[in-house]
Amino acid sequence: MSNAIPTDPPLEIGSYTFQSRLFVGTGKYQDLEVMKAALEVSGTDCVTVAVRRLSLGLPEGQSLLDYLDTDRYQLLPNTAGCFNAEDAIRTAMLGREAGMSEMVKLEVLGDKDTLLPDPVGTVEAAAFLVKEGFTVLCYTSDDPVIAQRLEGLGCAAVMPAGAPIGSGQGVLNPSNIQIILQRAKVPVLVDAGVGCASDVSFAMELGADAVLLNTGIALAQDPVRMARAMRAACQAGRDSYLSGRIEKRLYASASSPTEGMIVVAGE
Amino acid sequence: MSNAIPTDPPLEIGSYTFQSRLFVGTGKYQDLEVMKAALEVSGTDCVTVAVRRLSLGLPEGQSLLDYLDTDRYQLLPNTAGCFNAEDAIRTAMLGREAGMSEMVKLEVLGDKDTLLPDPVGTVEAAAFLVKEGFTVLCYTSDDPVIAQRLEGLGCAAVMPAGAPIGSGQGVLNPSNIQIILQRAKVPVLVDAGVGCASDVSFAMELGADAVLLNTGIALAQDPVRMARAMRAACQAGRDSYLSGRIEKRLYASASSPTEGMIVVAGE
Amino acid sequence: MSNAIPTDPPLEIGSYTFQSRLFVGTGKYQDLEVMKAALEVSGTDCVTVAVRRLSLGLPEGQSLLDYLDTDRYQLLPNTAGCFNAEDAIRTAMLGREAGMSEMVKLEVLGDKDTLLPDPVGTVEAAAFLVKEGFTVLCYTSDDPVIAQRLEGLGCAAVMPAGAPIGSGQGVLNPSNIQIILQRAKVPVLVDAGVGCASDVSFAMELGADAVLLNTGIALAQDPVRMARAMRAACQAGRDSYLSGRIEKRLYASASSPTEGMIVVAGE
Amino acid sequence: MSNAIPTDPPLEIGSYTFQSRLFVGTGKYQDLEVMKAALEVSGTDCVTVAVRRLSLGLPEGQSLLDYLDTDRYQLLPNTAGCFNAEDAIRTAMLGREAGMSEMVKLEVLGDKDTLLPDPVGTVEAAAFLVKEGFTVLCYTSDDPVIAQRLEGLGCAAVMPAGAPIGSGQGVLNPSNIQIILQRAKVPVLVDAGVGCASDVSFAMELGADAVLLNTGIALAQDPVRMARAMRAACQAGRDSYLSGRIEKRLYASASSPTEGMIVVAGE
Amino acid sequence: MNESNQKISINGEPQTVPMGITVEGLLDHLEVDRRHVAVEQNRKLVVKADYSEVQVEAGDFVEIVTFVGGG
Amino acid sequence: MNESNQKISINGEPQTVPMGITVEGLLDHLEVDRRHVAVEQNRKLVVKADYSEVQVEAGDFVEIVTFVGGG
Amino acid sequence: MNESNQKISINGEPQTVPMGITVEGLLDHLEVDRRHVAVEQNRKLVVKADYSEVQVEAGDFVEIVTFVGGG
Amino acid sequence: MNESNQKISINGEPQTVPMGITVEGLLDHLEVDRRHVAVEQNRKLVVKADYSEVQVEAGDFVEIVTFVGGG
Repeated sequence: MSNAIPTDPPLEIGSYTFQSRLFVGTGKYQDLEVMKAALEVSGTDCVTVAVRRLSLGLPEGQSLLDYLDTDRYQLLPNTAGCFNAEDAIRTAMLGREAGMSEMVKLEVLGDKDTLLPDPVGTVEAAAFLVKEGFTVLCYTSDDPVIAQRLEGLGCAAVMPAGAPIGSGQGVLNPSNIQIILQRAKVPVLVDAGVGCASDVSFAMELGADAVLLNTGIALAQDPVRMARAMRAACQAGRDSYLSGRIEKRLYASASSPTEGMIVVAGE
Repeated sequence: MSNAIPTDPPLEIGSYTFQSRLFVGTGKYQDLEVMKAALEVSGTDCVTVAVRRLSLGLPEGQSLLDYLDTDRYQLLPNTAGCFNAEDAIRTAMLGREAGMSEMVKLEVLGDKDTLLPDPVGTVEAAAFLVKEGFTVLCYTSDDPVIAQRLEGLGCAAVMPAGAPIGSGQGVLNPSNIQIILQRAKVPVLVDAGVGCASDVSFAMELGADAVLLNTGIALAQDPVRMARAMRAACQAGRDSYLSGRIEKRLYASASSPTEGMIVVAGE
Repeated sequence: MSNAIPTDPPLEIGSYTFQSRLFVGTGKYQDLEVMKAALEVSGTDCVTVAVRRLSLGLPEGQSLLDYLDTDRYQLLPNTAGCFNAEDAIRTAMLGREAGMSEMVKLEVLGDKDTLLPDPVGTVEAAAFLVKEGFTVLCYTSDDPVIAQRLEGLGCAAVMPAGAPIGSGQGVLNPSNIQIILQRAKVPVLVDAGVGCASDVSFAMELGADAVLLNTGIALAQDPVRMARAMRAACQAGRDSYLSGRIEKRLYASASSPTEGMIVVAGE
Repeated sequence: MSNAIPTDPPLEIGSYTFQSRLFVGTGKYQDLEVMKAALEVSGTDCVTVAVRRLSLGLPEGQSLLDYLDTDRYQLLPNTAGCFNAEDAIRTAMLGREAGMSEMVKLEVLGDKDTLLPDPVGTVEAAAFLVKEGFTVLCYTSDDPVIAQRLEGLGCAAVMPAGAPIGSGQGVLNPSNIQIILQRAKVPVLVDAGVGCASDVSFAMELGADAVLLNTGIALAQDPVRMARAMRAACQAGRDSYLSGRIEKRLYASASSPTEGMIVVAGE
Repeated sequence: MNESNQKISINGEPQTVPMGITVEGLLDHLEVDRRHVAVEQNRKLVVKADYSEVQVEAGDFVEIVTFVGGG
Repeated sequence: MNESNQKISINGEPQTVPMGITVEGLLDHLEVDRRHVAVEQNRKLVVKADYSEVQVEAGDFVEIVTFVGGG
Repeated sequence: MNESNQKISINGEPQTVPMGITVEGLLDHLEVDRRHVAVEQNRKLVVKADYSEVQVEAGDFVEIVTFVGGG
Repeated sequence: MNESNQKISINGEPQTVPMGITVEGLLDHLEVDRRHVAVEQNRKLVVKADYSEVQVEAGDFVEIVTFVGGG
């Protein structure tokens, strides 16, 4: 039937395919039960994880992996906490070995206060990892120049920050995100800074291919409900983007017909 | 289980109860088939309709009511197009008789360019209709003074405009909506001006009890998909509001642990 | 010479003429010396004053009027603190008698929390005072419907609030102010809510004929410097409005020539 | 007297001192007479110039320098149009020789559509030029990481873009500018993207030490008046910043006293 | 015009209807689908219960309204 | 109270003033600076031209206002 | 320390392990769950296929990492 | 071409100038206003102090720049 909604093709990043356009982090949850429930409700296909030293002697069943259904979720190891290319590369190599997947979320950070990326180190590490065969999803600032360079280096996806990690400010500079989107040929994920559902919908309406978030869910007072909010917001934003919204206008446009009024009756 | 999401009680307006917090208009669709599909997909329980002279001689099966399942949708007759209290009252009386329900969406408009409400006429008509036993859902500007007055007169719900009808600008003055919400004891619906999913989520995150929209769906390029967007956005915004979002901060807050890094290894 | 800046004609409100487009209130200063200095620095021609019971027995030289050069400033008595038309009318009549001028800043307030105007009472009092021969400068919300009505009643100027009095939020709804300006034939002054210089410049750039403010200066940490800021901001905004600003564009436009570069040299 | 406004010390960049905090470009004017008049009215002490091949055979009296009073204005040669460090360094060296001053506005651009800086090339060129003894005023994006790095390399001033050059969008990401300002120990100039007076005031209110602009004046319909606007806006924003503005609040705060009302009289 | 007919206005248009006709009869005469319809006679609402009793008289202004799409 | 005095309310406060006093006299009696002052008697404005004719009577509610700082 | 033992660093902590032990043996010795684990020896990644061949030597810096929650 | 002349590039354009000419001489030859001018010879800056000593040679790429309007 003509009113059927066309199917939205899945998101492809390198050779990986995702039904959900919400990528979710696994950090900062009050406990792993809550995390597990939130991830399920979020509908995500892909979760980020950090690479850290094994805690020797941790009792069985208490680790992150005991709570992650790896058949269900694609693991996306990150290089969080790395402040130069070398550390990020080492971490990415370890993550690939541990995760048995080529995907990496590359982060080379500039400083501890902003956790914004260091463009110089990011470019260096991205070039290396691409050559090493990684599928690099690259965290970057909202700088259109660097986004384009990272794409040129062969990154599978560029992931500009909406705002600093965990800051909950939403998309601070929609103009930059728009420019990135208009010029990118690889998927663009808005990563970081998202605090609430409307932030996610807004990012998707700009045309982002997906949104990656963590703190917005994990530190909400009710993370599981917020996960549900984010799932719906992501779908809503995607549909809204694809639907061709009305133009904004300063003045009004009546919803009800102006003919057939009784109010001229009897005159 | 502790991670179950608490149930959100349905919205009550006067003696009416609604599961969906999205109210949808029936005007401006390219055809009634599209409208029917959009309403279904929107998940709404309540649709607005205008009261107009019967077109004598219209062939059977071609009227709005042939496309509206009145068992499924509560009809909410409006007084759209009325520019003074007297006309609005007449229209409301006719609507009640035609609709066999006490609910009315009262609009007394100020002028044709903005379609913003006339506060003086609105107050006058609201007072009359409340006394006549109507359940008045009153369209109003975002003026907190008038919103409070309308509540004091006995309106069952106040419905401030986010922006002029059909303008698609979203919630232009969140401060005013916040003040209205903080002081209201009756449901507050953001009515008019909403253009896209994030507008709806944003309104619900402010704490609005529901959103009423028409043009945003009806004139989107794909109204049915936009209806789906708006449904999800409404749920997302509601959940986001109820979840207790993270605070906004200027600086970052790491998502991944800062301990257990390999990068101090070997030093 | 062709590059001379055309003279901006003075602002006319009723039969009154003002060189400065900044109107300044006299309330809330820490002391009257500071107020006097701030008013001088502000360059204003017109100051608002409140009408209050005379404090019998106040020592000479300690009253507001001992610090106001009434040859320099046009006094604009207000009806602040009045919550209905009757009180506002009484206050306006007393103010006229005390001030020996026909100008009144009419305020009929809706409630004490928002100090936003009551449209119904405002319309009633404005109609009365216009008939009584007053030059009514009418404080109103940013509602374009009421602004137009007040003009229709004969108000000499309409003065929409940018934000609640003393809130320092700036112009919360520029769309409404724009609509008011596009339709008004009398001067429009943005009155209330202005907190800093850029708020004033922004209001003037929208096309406001003047800005009226009080708290933004009086409660700044350095009121005299802030008065200087506001004066310059008002002139800056007016000039900016009259200069025909560049259009906004998403992408860049080079400031330096693209020809004559050395960087193709030697190739 | 206690109400005197404290003097604002002049801006110091390296060993250079400026009374005006407005830096103005010399490009894009319709003719050099207009430019000359605009610069005078702007009150600037420092103007940017581009380094380009001499047009052999240009009649005397027709060049930029015939219209620039170099006793009045400090010339700030830029490296506009350079897309890599090497070209920018060559251009800077030529500019120093031509200008007989150590100051350079370093730009290493990323691409022609955005004219946003290339962080990698910028860092490389800045390091070199600082070592060569230049006083480097470095154009950069609003990325706090790069701004801090440039300061660390010895740049005399960092100059984040408010928005792409010539785009007139104003300060798109005030959060980033705030972070840059809070961490910088050298002067921070907002450079590029400014379209109108309120943009300038806003940037200065964030705490910027100065604003550099060109297109906003040069392509305004009346460049000379806009120059006057920008001068006043810069002073207004600076004063507003230094004055300690009132806090923003959602609700109102009365300007007129609540005591001494007549309206309780006779009760 | 037949002597047993009268002129009235229906929804702003002149119409000729039989003398003595009730609202009920008028709606039948016009073949109006009664779902979600309301009737005014000279600006006064006629409730459904009264349709069979209220007579339409010459010169009456009758409004017959229903619901159409609106927001 | 002296028999030649009367009680009135001035600005909401009870006051005792001479019988037969005019508004003019009252302002003198109170040593009021007349710049920018206005007077109401029982909610009715007394214009300056009438000060010397209008008499204050027992029980009157008199308001004497001036300008104070306001926005 | 028994002569058949050697000192190495594991995840930054000094540890004593048998001489001649392989990475495979080390992971057994430490009772490490091998799911999603990776190993570095002196900053050089040891791939799983090499676990049974690579020997740990005295003074080695060994890193054994896994996944934890992160964003 | 006269034997005492040589071909060079000035600002990207081929030019013929006398053999043995210095930068100083070249600027005179071109009637260049020296205010705010700078010269490169084969991508190497020639400072003002050297104008009278540095000789222009056949095939040289010479750049002579000045300031123009820019932002």
